[in-house]
Amino acid sequence: MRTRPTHTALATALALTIAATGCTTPGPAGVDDDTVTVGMLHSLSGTMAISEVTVRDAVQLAIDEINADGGVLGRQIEPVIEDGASDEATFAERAQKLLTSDNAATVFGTWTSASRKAVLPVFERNNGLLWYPVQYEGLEASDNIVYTGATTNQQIIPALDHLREQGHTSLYLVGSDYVFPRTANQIITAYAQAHDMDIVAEEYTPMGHTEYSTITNDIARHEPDAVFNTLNGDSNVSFFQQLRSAGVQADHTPVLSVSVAEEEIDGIGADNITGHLTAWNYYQSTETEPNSRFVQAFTDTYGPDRVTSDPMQSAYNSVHLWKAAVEEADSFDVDDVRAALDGITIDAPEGTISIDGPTQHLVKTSRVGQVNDDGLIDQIWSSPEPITPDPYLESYDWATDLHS
Amino acid sequence: MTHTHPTLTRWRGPITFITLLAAALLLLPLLLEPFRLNLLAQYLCYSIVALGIALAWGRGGMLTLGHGVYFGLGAYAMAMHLTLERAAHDPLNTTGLPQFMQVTGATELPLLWQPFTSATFAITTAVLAPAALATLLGWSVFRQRVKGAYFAILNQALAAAFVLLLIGQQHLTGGTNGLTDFPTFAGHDLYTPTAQTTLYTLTVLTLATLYLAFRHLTRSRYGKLLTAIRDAEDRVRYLGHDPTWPKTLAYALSATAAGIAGALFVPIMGIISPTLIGVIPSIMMVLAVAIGGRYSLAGAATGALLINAAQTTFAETFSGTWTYLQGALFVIVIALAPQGLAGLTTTLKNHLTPTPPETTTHPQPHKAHT
Amino acid sequence: MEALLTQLPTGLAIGSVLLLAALGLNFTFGQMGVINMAHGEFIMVGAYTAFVLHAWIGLDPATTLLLALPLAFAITGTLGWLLELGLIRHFYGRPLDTLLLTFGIGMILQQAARDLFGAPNVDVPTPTWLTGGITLFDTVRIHHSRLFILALALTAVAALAYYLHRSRPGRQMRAVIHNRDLAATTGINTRKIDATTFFIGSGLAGLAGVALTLIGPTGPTLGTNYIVDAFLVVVIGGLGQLRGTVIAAFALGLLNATVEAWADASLAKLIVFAAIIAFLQARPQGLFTVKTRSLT
Amino acid sequence: MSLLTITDLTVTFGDYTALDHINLTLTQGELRFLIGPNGAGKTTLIDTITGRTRPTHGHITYNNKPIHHLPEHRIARNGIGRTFQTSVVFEHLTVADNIDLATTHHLRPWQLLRAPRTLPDTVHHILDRVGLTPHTHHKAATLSHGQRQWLEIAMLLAARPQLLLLDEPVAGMNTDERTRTGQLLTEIATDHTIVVIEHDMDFLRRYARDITVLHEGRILTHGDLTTIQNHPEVQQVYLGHTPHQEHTP
Repeated sequence: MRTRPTHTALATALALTIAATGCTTPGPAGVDDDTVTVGMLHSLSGTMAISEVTVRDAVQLAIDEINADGGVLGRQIEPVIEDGASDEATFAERAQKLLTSDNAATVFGTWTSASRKAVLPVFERNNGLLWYPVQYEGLEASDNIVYTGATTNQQIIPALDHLREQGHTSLYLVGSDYVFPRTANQIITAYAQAHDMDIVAEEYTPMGHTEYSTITNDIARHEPDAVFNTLNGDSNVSFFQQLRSAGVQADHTPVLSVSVAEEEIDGIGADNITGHLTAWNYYQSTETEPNSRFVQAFTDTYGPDRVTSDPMQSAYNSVHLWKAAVEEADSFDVDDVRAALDGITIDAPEGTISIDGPTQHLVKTSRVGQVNDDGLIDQIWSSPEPITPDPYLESYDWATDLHS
Repeated sequence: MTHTHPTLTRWRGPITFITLLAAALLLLPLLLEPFRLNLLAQYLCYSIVALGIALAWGRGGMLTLGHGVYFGLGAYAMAMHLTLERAAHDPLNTTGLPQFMQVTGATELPLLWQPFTSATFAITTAVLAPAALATLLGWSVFRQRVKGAYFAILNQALAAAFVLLLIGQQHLTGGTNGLTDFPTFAGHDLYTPTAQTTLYTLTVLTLATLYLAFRHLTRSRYGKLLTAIRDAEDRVRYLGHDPTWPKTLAYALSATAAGIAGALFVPIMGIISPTLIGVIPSIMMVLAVAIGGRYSLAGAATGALLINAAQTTFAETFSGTWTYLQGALFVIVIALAPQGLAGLTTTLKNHLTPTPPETTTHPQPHKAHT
Repeated sequence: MEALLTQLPTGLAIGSVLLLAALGLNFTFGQMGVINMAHGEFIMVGAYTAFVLHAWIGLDPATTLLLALPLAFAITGTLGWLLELGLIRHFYGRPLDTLLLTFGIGMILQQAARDLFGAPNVDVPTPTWLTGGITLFDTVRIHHSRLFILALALTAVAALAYYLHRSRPGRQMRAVIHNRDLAATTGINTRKIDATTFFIGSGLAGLAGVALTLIGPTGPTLGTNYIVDAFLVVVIGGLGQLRGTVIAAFALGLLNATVEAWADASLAKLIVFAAIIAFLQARPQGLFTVKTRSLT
Repeated sequence: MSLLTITDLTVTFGDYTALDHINLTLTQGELRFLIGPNGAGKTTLIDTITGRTRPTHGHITYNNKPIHHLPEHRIARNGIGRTFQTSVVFEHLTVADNIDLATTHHLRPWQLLRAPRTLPDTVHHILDRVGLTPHTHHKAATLSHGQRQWLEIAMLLAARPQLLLLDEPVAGMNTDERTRTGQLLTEIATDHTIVVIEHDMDFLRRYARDITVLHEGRILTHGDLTTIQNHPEVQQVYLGHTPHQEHTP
């Protein structure tokens, strides 16, 4: 006969768990006379930690600056840092905690579309306010999110305009197999049809894929005018290394990437990507006075080896935009802050940006850059003026099929 | 144990069980705030998965490194229904299509999705789809006597392939974003405290029912046969038993438990996505069972509860250290306490109250299954 | 047909990477029935060996590559040897437990890499003489780095075959694979053989790691990218069979490349998985097996 | 009447021929001993009869039906049981459960799913017969070596086979245990057909009437002990290799 598992001992373990789960009492009120609690929700562990930790650093820098400057409405910002652990369920769970247990006045964070989609219902249900710092696939406008990165008409479409101006009429599309590249390529295809451009091929690879011989050989064979690259993360390293081995030269067939920023270049190897293009709204080399201060402050705080990138800068702006909106509303209440969002304008590292109230996206300038030998990106083109966000591409005739 | 205090021993198990169940059902909802109760319900979903893994691995010797797949099947079936319900009741949604499909340009509901408008169909699928897939895979590989490490690797490859499929079939599955935002079920708001308590209660009852069912199984002749197959599969054949169906059954039941857990997880958590069910989450499910005690159903369930609670508690404060700790836990538990917590508690008890040796023989670290 | 021809070098390229990654894995698996889940992390250690030589010691790319190969072999070999000595030795006959055990070790190694080198990918430059490629019949292009990896993989196979069939310890090793107990009774020190096997098997992971820096990202999760596929090669190739591993690696590589030519890479992986399940229906023990008479 | 007929049976492993054109007939109620030096093919023969090894050539009929293509469990269900050189019992099950398991192969899956309240009488009866009643509820892991061998035989009996194939049942046993095993064998032989592989000369002398000698995969000769011992080829095979073969296993 088997010994009965000792239920009593297991029950003790169970009780301990429950104690651990339940020990937290309802959190402190989010705002008191001296402090205001905000949430920081990034992946500090797991696969996305690489990217998201840099964004957290930027948010922290902005908070420190504001606190040193007297805080917001006379209150010091007290961040509660949570780890989304590169896992959507954890993101949702942590968001719930920030909003209900910590009563965070606002939350800065998330990176992937998946994590944003995961926390979105939590923010809508609890009427929270999330500041999302990354360029994304558009087709979204929640009252509970402020999108401080670019939407498609501020990154992809200007990049296509630029390629067209340069006389590139045949494009090869390569992307990781997930929402952003698929949506981006739908837009690119529609754009190409409307502008007499030729899509040579549209290839997708699984996330984290490292085997690009087939695709790079295919590119070498087809010799398109340009490659539009929406690959994500590690895959870029393999892609650019193998592209170089396939003999594809940047001056002959430039690759325009929308997910490669200063942070990633070191891992790819500057000599593998030199001369290729990127599309963002900000580069470390962007020449504005606020940017010199930002880069200076960032390297002073985190070390001279660190670089700044578009998502970091957007996250940094988020905190300053929130402060401006709170001061405009003279309240920390989410509804009051939301009402004050429209037209909030600051001088950011990327230039002057302002919030477009109806979409809660930013009006911002689009820039195409070229990777240089030092692993930084030089701006080679920028949109003549800041572009009004249009997440559903309603102002583009050729895009009518994309939004139903 | 029957030698000393037959009555006492006979009833100690049931009494503890009923006490725990009553405490879980009556006391905890009063003590815990809704957010915490919701967390607890999530962990208990993983306890249900753990029961299944303990049956397949602990009893049947089939190390399943791909249970995320079955959890995912259950979860996606449920999530598809909830997504459709939301689309149907959203006044701003004129097409009745899930939001992610509008993004990918669909104009009508794909065939695969149509039956999921029915809650009954969704729930049935959540239970039967994992069972069917596991039966198919199990039968085809067990019949060919693929076992041990080979089986474990195939499971892992299945998890990897399943995630690729979900991500690749973005127009059907929502891709990496998964499915999210489920405000109602059958017209009831899922986020009222009452709904949260109901979901929690349902989870506890499911866990209790499956525990009793699996416990009965392990004590039946079938359970003995399964243990025999685990320890010496070839020997069993010469007694006239075909090991294929007992193994397939255990594997399929184990998958079903995971599917049910997935279906419960979705309304509780409000999201399902590929990252929750891939290779690493699948291994973590096994880790929880190893820590709780693979040979003990109660131990495995407790292990899952503890590991997930610990994840929440520790991961946020020391994320790097937590990874080291998880790795170390694997090594320590497998190396020093292969019977997990349940084994430790038994050992502890035996030290306190000496019992005749033959009644305390727990499975030793058993021999090769290959 | 043209597509197939084009994909042939790609298939060989994928196959040689798989072969390198799976070679050591199969070696330890066949020898001792040990599934070493930390093998992927050993590959990662090999890759970081090259990084350290380049970035910390400051060697030029070519010297880095040539020096990193033997050094990585020695380092990961020693790691494997220590792992065998300290842990795995006590778990023979419990393959599933060693699988989980080594997974735990892998997690620890991965986090250690993250703490030591940081989470982002690092750059290990490719020597200039490996960056280009050769063009055959217009459309078929073979990268130098791929040729290098193919040559490295085949050299490793040849060296291993020579060692197993011509050297005394190698022959003892084969004897142990065929029948451990019998080998022990004929006076072979199986303990010592086990340790040597693990040293060589893990050392091969180091070689693979260095080679992979030529074509992919170098980061803490480098090993996990390859490990599932490498395991599949082992499953198909059969237990402890050098030729099985070679054939399986190139077969999988070619299959992947061919399917990729008409479907996308995601679908290719799925089809390959289905093909493996189907294959196991016909050959459940893999391509080649060693017949043994033991019961359990 | 013949129970088992082996015709022209050949088994090869690669280049190695384990069984070389074996012809053998067993009649109902026979107690046949199988001897031969290491590598003679004794265990391979049993393996082939029970489906563990597939014949390269030739066939095996049992009750006039061919069985060499059947899977192991089907052959077992037809009434052929076997033990192994190193005994394999289910250590984590009780002695009673080990035996019970052997009686249940004819049950349908759903019948197995019910938890039995009491042990069937047959189990008690068999336990009595092999003398393991005091250990009924002990884990098999706690048994001594000899007791394990008896448990294996008990499991065989529980499956109600017609033909029993025992691979070195007394190896490693002390004198008392051998005697008990011998008695048990003789007793079982009254209502079963039995094939025993055994090396132990003393044991053979006491219990063996019919002996078949295998050598290098072929049947060398057949007869009673005296005939065998005086057979020149047998002497050559045994004495030629080890003069004191009688006591080597």
